[in-house]
Amino acid sequence: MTTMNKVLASMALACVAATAGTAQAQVKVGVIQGLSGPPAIVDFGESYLQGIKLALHDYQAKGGKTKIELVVYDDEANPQRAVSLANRLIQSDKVPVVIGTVSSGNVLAMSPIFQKAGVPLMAGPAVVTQITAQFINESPSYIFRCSMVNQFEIGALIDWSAARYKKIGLIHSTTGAGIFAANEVQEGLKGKGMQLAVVEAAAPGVNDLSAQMSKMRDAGVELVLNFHESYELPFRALARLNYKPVIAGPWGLSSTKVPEIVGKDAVEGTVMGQALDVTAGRAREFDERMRKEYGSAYRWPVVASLGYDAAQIVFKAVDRVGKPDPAAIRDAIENVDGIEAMSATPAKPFAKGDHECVDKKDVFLGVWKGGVVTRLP
Amino acid sequence: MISARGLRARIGASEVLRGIDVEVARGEVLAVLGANGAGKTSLLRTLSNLLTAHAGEVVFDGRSTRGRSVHDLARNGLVHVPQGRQIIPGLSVLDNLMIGARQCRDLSEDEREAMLEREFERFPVLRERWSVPGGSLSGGEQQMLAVSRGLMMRPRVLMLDEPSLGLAPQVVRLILGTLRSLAECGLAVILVEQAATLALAHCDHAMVLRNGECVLRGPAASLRGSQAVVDSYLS
Amino acid sequence: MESTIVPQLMITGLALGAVYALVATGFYITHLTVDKVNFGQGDFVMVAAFLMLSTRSAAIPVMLAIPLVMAGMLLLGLILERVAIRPLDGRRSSNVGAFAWILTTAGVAFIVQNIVELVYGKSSQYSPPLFSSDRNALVHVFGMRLVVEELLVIATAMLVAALFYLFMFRSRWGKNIRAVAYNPDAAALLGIDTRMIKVAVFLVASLLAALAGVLIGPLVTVQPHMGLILTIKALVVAAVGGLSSPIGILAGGLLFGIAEAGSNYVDSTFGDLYPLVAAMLLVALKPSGLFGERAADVR
Amino acid sequence: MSVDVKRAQGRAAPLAGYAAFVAAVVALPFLPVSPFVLHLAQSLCYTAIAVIGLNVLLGLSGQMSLGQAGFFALGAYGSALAALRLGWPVPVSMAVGTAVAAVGGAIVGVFALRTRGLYLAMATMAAGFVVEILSQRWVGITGGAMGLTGVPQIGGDAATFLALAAGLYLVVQIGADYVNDSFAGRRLRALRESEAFAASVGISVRRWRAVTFTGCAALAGLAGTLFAHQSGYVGSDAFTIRLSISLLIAAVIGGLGTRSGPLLGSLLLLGLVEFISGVEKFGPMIYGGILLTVLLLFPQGATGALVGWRRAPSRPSAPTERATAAGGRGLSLEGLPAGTSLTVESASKRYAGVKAVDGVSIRVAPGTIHGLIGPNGAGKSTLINLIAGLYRCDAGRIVIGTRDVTTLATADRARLGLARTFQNLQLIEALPAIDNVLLGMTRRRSLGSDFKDWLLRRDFEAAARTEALDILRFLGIEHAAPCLPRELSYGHRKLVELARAIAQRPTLMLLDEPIAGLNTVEAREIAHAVKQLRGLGATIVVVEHNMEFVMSICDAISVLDHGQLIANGTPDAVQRDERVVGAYLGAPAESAEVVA
Repeated sequence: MTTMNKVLASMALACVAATAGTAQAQVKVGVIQGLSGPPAIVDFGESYLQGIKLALHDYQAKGGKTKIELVVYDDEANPQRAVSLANRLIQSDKVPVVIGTVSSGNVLAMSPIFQKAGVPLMAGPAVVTQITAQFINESPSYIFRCSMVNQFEIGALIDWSAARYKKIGLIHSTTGAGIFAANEVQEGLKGKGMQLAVVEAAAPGVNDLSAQMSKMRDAGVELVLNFHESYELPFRALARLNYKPVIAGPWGLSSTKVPEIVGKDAVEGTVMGQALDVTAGRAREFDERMRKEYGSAYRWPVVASLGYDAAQIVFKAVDRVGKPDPAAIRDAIENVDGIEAMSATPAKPFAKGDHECVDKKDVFLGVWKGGVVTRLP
Repeated sequence: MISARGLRARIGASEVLRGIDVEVARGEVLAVLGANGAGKTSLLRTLSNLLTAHAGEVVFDGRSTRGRSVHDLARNGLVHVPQGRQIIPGLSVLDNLMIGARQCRDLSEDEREAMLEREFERFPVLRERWSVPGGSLSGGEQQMLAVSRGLMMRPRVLMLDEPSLGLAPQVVRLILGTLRSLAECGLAVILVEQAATLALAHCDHAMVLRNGECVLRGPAASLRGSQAVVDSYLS
Repeated sequence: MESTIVPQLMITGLALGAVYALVATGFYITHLTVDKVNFGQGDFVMVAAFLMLSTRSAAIPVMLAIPLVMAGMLLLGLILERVAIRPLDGRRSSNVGAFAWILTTAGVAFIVQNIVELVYGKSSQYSPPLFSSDRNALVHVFGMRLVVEELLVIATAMLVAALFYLFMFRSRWGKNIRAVAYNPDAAALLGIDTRMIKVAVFLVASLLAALAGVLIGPLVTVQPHMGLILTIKALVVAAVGGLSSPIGILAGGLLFGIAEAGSNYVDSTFGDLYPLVAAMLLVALKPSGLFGERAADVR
Repeated sequence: MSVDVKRAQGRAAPLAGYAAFVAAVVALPFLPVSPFVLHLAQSLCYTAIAVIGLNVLLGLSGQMSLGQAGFFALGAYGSALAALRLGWPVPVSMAVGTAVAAVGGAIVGVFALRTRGLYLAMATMAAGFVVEILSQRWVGITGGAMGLTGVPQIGGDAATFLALAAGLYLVVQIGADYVNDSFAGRRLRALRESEAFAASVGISVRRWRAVTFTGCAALAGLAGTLFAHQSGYVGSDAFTIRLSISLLIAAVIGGLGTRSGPLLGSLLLLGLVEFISGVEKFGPMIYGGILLTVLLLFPQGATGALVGWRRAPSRPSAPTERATAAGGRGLSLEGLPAGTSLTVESASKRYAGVKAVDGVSIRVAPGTIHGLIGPNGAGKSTLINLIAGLYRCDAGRIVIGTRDVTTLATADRARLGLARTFQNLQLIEALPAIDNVLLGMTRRRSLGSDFKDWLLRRDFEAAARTEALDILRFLGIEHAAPCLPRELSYGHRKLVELARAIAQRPTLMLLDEPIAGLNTVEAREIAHAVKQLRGLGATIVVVEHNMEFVMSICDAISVLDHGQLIANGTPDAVQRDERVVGAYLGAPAESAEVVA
């Protein structure tokens, strides 16, 4: 068993070295993101991380008195890894606060560990509704979220589409997020006394959706709700089917990848849930700085902006507490105020009963117009 | 044309050749005899470098064969027609015939045509069934095809490994009969055969192997019908 | 129910089936000769697709780009044979047994995939159509609205299968390959350089992967993780088609493509599962595949 | 000359190793180490269980599976659902999960039996893929990628779960070590060398392959159940082919076919995974690089590298001076049954279009040595394989003693008392000579008592080993007992194979070219041993080219030519028989004319 102890000793040593006492108070912030695996996950993870890193850059520029260091791990979109990394960050790296991750399943798997360990988790960019709801009644709840929330964006979409279209179709992926979203859409429409004309599903790694889209066309569907994380696939099939429905869906449709792959004119008029309006104020500067900083790798403005705000909130709370005390940081996060958010996050995002950065009122609908996503009038 | 001194070779851990000398000049037919398992096939495989001798030297056409590739030797005239003929069943008779010749790049197309014509005359059955897949020929026909295929590579040394295997005696006599005419036009021939009597009728010199060693050697005339040969097989 | 939709879906299915057939033919040629296949063949297709992407973004005309991509893939095939196949020659009973080549080729595939991720990034990329500048260039055939590339890839796969049949059964090289496949020692005695043939078959397999990579680009979004699923499906197609003739493999590929398109149309939730389970049942019942006969001459 | 008895003694339970492991597990929670290490230790335990399964499947029986993640998933879901939905207590739900994985293994095992090599790898990969798709899509049952939350965990804190996981691992490791050291391990390794060889020592190949495949799937399932109850969450994204490949990597870098391979391999894998999660940019490259390095440079894996340099190759000590001159070893070989007769009635077999054996009838009297000779291509090997059951007769009958075995499978004939050696010398390279001999013996002690001996290190397989040593001593090579085949001369390896055949206590022995490639001294040793066996009443059929050997020891000889029997009788008669001379030397009569 000696080899095992040697390995663990070397790892422990590495951590101790990292936190060698620098004069200034030193706090490590843990980050778990999906940085390898299918592109659908990696695009989210990398965009969110871009936002976090820019926020750290700005925090250091403003000269925060607590020195903050990021400890970033990749969970490979695998819940088993996420659980293991959560334990590693809390128990081995001893971080007082963690931001992460992409797959909603992973967040649901990690949250109980953070809640039990009393270490605040700023979830993001996971979207499934019950991430904060799961522990919101605990006092105190350690689970926060700075990301889009399915329930709000679907609610906004339902209100908009029910008012305009009679025949609505839905295409969703068979991943957890896809199936949960599909149920919420069907519930939402039932609430409006409407029924989906067609519901189609497809595997995450599929190459082509013409079969599913042809059924939409044959049923005369006017609006296609697209909850498949290969967001470009429905558009690719349209040309061939001589079919031009309006397409709407979650915030994923605002990724610059979609027009890049299917062309600007194909996405014209596509509506999506949105929490970032780049045409106005701070958001526009943020958009330009990100484009300058990351070039073509900057592919998801709204995800990056929420990553920025999540980090901004955490850094502000950590700076106020000044030492790696998880409970204090949790309270600081809950009561943080005066946030100059890039996304639609309000200045005082949280309250005892609301651990969501983006609330129902903050979510609006965006639309592709001339190659840019703007607020739907 | 080809000579070897003190050849020793091993397959896995068992020693199959224990110090063999071989000498064949142009125009000579040497018969290598011995019961099965005596090391005859291993000798041919060592001469053609399929098997690497761990002692001793092989000299072909004035040059040592050590380190030379099998296909290089084959293209330069050291032609070994293997045991069991190895006709490629899926290829037609013509393709089987031509496959060796096509590897010798210094042969022009009409030289190949001429040689093909010569082989068709030598074994007319090959002309009749030129388009048939090699796998469907009888044992004797396959042996003729194998010999012709070797001759198509314009050999300087031709080594035949048990052509008589599984053939009727008169077919074997037809094939062995051609050896004499081949030797006369300058070819050195090594005939490995278990059927001693038949082989001795068609060669100049002979040697008898037993357990990897040469136990008898001499001109064919002195060995024909000798009891020593029979004893080397059956005692 | 517009009548042309089902045939149109079948064409799309045929196109992807054609790609699987191209990849499976790569398995056929190396399995025939050295009883080994490149478990990273799907990743090689992905690399070719990305190489094609680079040539297009460097505005190199398609007709020049394709040979360049093929040259690059030949180099990759050479490296694969040298690193993952040749060292295992003659080591029959190593501890991992006779299947070490599965893991070494998978190892090379991991490395290649990582290099692509480092160079091109991890997200999916758009690969423009080969012969038309317009993104949605369509061809109207019998009332069906088809993408040029789909017809192209089906035609190419058929052409390759025919060429391959001629190559294997008519050309000098093909006959040499079949000689080595039958008996390497006998082939060497006929003056055939068996080492070169064993390398050549892997180069041919890489060429086929290059062809598949170039053609699949416009049909799907190209991303570094598309290789594995291609390998699995191509392996199934090779098993269904029977690893003994290129024509059988083409038929197996097209059949699998249609089955996949059809099952996606019927029940999209499990669309990709039915053809896979059906293929596995078939292989279990008839191990030599639909069209493969216990070809005596080949082995 | 003292034989290195301890080495020949064979192995027994490494109790010291187990004690050390238990001590480490008990001590770990009290060490000043972060709880994450406990979490890692838990993962190590159940990963090692799955890797042990793969080690037995691939390392011992040589069956490649690329779908272990599928069985891992079946175990995890089986247990999680039983506990969550049916409310069964966790130990019961874990048993259910393991059973579900075993059933899955049996089903895929049926595929595995019909396919070989590439197709087997492909079938298991496809099976793993199907399970992955189902677990992702049946959201109603499995919760898909969102997964099942709130799966009841075992015991309150990490230490209790670690104790359970470590306990289960220890039980599995002990079981695997027992399999490795016992008759089962020998049979699996025989299966790996070649199926014909395994059948010839009485192993029913299909049953053993199916049982191994199912057992290893169950182990993967058991690991899955532990995984499910570790964090109380089961999500389908965890059971992709990446898990199957990781388990393979762990098995390979640990050292396939070794005892400590799985634990060491799993430890290295977990360390690697934790390291890579920090440098995810180069993850696949590191995995690929390690795979290539281990496979090409360290085929023995880490265990091989660690153990390799310590285990000096055991040079056989000076061979005993055989009392050849003094008329044999004077050792009786008790337990060798009396030889029976062999009757072959007009057997024929068409093989690759040629009538390899054509209506051959032979009668071998009990307790005699019967030679079978003939020129190349005469059909000798085909006839031996017909008698041994490798090929089925197209026509005719084969009767051993009074039993008609014509339609019996090879393994059944072996169990009836037919032992054979092979032309190309089949021995298990990975096991010492004495274990190769033990392979021939049927297990006489009950499984339970055999295991007890092994565990309590009380002269495990002592009786069998002494008998094996007797046989080796009888053949004069007891010094070779502890040596691996590759460390022995070719002659001694032939003797070890003969010893294995004797160990099968045969009533009929088929020796296929016993002295091919031997020098005269070694040939004389074999001849002497065979004559001794006849002296003890054995019936022996010998196929051999070396005439000196055949003529000197055979009581009767049958000569085959072109698949037909052309002569039958005593050595002298056969030697002078015209047709035999003609067959060997070519038709003497009409070829008298000399083409000079």
